[in-house]
Amino acid sequence: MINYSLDNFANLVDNSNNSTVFEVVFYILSIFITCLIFISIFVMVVVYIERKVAAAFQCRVGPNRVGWKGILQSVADLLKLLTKEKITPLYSDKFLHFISPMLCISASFMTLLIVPFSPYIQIINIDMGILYWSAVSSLGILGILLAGWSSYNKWSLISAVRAASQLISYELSIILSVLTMIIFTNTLNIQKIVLSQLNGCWIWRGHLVTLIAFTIFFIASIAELNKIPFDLPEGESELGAGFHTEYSGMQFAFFFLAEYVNLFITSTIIVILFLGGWLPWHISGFSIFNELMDSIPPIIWLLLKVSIIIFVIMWIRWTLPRLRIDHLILLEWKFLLPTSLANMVLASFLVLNNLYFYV
Amino acid sequence: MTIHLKTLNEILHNLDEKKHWGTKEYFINMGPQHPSTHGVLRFVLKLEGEIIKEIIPILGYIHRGIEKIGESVSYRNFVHLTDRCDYFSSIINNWAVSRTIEQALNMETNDRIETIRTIFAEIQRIQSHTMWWGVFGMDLGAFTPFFYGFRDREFLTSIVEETCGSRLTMNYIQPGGVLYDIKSNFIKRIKQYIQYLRPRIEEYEKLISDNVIVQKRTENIGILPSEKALSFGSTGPVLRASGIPLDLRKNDSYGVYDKVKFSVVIGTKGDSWDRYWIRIEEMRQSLNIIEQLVDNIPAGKHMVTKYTTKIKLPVGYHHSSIETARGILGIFVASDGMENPYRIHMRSPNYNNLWSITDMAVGLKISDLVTIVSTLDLIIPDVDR
Amino acid sequence: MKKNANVIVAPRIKPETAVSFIYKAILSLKGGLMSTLTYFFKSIFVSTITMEYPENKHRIKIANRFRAKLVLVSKNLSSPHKCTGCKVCEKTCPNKSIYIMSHKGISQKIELKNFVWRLDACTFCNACVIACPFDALTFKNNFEQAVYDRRLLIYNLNRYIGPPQSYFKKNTAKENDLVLLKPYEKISLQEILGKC
Amino acid sequence: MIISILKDAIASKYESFVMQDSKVSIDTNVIIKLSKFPEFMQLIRDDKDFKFDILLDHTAVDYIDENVFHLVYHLYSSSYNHQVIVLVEVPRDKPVVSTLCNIWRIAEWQEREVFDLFGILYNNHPDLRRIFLEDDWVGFPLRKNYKDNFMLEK
Repeated sequence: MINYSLDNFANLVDNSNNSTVFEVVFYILSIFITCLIFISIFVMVVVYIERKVAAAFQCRVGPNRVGWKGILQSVADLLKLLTKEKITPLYSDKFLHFISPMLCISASFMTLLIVPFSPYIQIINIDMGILYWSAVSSLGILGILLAGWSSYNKWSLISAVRAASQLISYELSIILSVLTMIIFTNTLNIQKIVLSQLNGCWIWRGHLVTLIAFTIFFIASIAELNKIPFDLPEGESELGAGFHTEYSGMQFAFFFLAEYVNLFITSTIIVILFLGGWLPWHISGFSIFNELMDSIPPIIWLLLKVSIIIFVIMWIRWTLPRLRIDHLILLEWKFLLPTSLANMVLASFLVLNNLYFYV
Repeated sequence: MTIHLKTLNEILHNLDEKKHWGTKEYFINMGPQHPSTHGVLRFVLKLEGEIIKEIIPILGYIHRGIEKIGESVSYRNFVHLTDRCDYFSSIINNWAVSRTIEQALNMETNDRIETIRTIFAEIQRIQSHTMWWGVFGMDLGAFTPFFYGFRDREFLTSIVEETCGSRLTMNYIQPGGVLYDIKSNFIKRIKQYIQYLRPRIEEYEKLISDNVIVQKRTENIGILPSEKALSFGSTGPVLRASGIPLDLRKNDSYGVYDKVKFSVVIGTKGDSWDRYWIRIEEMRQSLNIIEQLVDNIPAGKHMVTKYTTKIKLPVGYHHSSIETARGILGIFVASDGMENPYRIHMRSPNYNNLWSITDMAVGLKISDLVTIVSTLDLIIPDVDR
Repeated sequence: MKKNANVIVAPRIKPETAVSFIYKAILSLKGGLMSTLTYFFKSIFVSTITMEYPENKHRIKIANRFRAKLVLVSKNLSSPHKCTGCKVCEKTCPNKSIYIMSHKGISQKIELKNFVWRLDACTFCNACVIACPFDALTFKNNFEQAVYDRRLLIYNLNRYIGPPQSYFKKNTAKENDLVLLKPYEKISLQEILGKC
Repeated sequence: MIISILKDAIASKYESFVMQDSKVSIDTNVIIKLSKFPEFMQLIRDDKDFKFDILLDHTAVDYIDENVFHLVYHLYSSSYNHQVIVLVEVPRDKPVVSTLCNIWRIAEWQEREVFDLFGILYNNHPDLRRIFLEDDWVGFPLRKNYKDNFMLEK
């Protein structure tokens, strides 16, 4: 068994008591630029894959004109969005209209800070990482609400109100199922949550309780991401394009970017809480197999698990129809919330009596 | 005598402006460029939050004056104009005009012509319903059914193209016959298609009908009781969903519909679910009809008159109606004995089905309005003509 | 008629208890997800249903009867066409997209001078082809007729006279444009007969 | 065929309503006197022998030489599956009839269409507006003497 240490490079900040201002600024800038590059590459790849996956579900070919098999399609799209004119509606609230895409994108960028790609690659390892994630990710709602409010478009306004009611209610079940998992892991630190699963993922070890928590978390996170079947704020056949109807060019791209960054981060959190994060897959007893698995770098493991989650989200997205707004609220308040509360009680009962698997 | 000629503006400024506190009703434009009004139909909705208080349909964005054009073209040439009305059942529209003319002239066609016409009318019904199924899925937010529906329509379109020479506006059924005889491999291909579509319909059921989200969104949404449906002049699947088995294929039995076995599908409650399920079942019934007919198409000519013969209807009123994929299409001709109709009028099923929405959708949400519009299956060029 | 009308009644959704509803919901969602997944693997490993248009130009199958371009049928290889200029098609055309100019020829018979066909007004209703008493007209199925100027859609079927003079006055014709304007090939009877 | 039998049946039952002499010579339909028109429609809908419960169609024909409009009402019975065309003659200079909105709801919009294209006015109609054309359109296109600048000559 490998002992993973928690000395990641982010700890440099804590050690640099005698570093100059220049060094700190350089450090922050380098983090920002790395994040930006990672995100833009990641989003381009995911958008390409999503379009290909959607095409496969619909018996189509998908993008295949720009580059080999269309792999440069996302680059072309990005260039198009960059060069497009920024249009502000005449009677809109100019300041809020300008600021709301930024709010969305910055909220999702800030959550990127705590994502552990491997034991050594993490920007900041704060002790209450998971709490930080849930606090910051819900800031994005503000951006959506303001975008709909400031657009001077009634459809956008309906969309914004829908978004607010949907996101705020589904935030509850997300936090409750995170709390359920914290009862098991006994820590808020994300690296420690991962390391607590060295002997097996929580989804196996926690009986039915973690399975229920996983399902609730999964459903609620699809709702948080505004994907079908919970894409009411964007509801194409009802509201046109929803809160980003009146946005074009880079401002629209910000919303788009934020959506995909959120997709990545939420699936990462699912992987970390339930599927063992960057830990390799082991079968007890097969030492050769386990060594082989250990030789694959942790970042590959994480991205692999995340991509499976993202594929399932896409699969659901391209199959199911949309819920109605009252069914959506009903599902949360009458079904998911009571279940997750009961689940939490059950989890604490399990943990107090040490009833989960140790392997 | 009291006649008030209002304008739309007067209606829109009729809001209760005194209310300052609390929630306020507001008007919103749904359309003409809205993804789920299926064309250039415009609804002005009076909303309270998301709940519809009043709904005012506004038409005329694609009004081409086909009835006025019809007064200046010959009877034969009017046939191809009907292609442009309800473009998803264009062959059935052609048949309606041809039937009116043949009735007025007491022209007798042979069995081959009638059989071919019936087969193609049923093909059009399947085309229309598969397409509708895809669009219904899209309106509810599932994108994938749209492509499946289009795929199944496309296979049939290529079969039709081989015989009719066109994909959408066929101009196939003519007064006194059909434009071409059927292609030699038509029977083989249509049999293949029947084999192909049967499992696909099961798949449709799996993907959409069995889906719990769809069931929740269609059940008890947009209820149209039978008395209201009759009063609103709805026909076709919309009326049948309310429990009235009015199907001109049975009741009037034109073509060779009296020689084939098929069932009329009716609903019980008249909600969106009934309207949905009726169309799914009608696809199966249409397949049955085609299957019974395609093996024994009698021999004969495909056109009993010369195409170039000028048509002059006797003086008087001539009328006939036909069951399209969406309801009863009536053609009314007032003739003065000349080559052109003195007045020609189309009783379009979509125009008459549309208006029940002003009663059905009140008190429901925008999402429900989308469902209802989708289950009414409106073709806007046919509404406006 | 109404007596033997057998009727199928649409089924209603059965009312469910909460537990059986959840069970049914999960089953139904699973059914839908599985049916799309089969298509996912089918289109990855077997084939998709869509075609890539300009690449499949040579393989694409268009029905022989497909109506796209009106042409005059030639009698034999030497003579240009069978049209006698009788104007039946012009009268039959519902949109007045055919305009025929005829004149008296050398043998004192009426001959066709110009057969003008306006593709921009044509609805491909096939009335002219059926009405023609000499079988001089037919529709070819080459559907790729997009041009950059609407005026180029006015064809002269019996002999190519080029676009109207005003086209050249307004646009300084480039080399590429002139390639687009070159006369299309004459159609022999054999070619058409071979296709039918 | 059904129409002609029905016509005789209706004509014998509602003798006082049916007008046999018309300015336009049409022989296959029931022509109703204008003064008794809405009552007749109500009666024929509720009559147990006929039960015309659907107003399938309503349109008009402009006979400019005879100076009349013919209003055409197409009735259908869903229980007996028979249909009849009822004609109402309206003078061209004063084209006013009463509405059928209270009897069939669909009449409201079918009458709006006829108003839009023929300029026939309906008494007590709840919402008489143009339906296809703009509110400020001049003239009624399906009248035979209608002319505007965009019309092509035949």
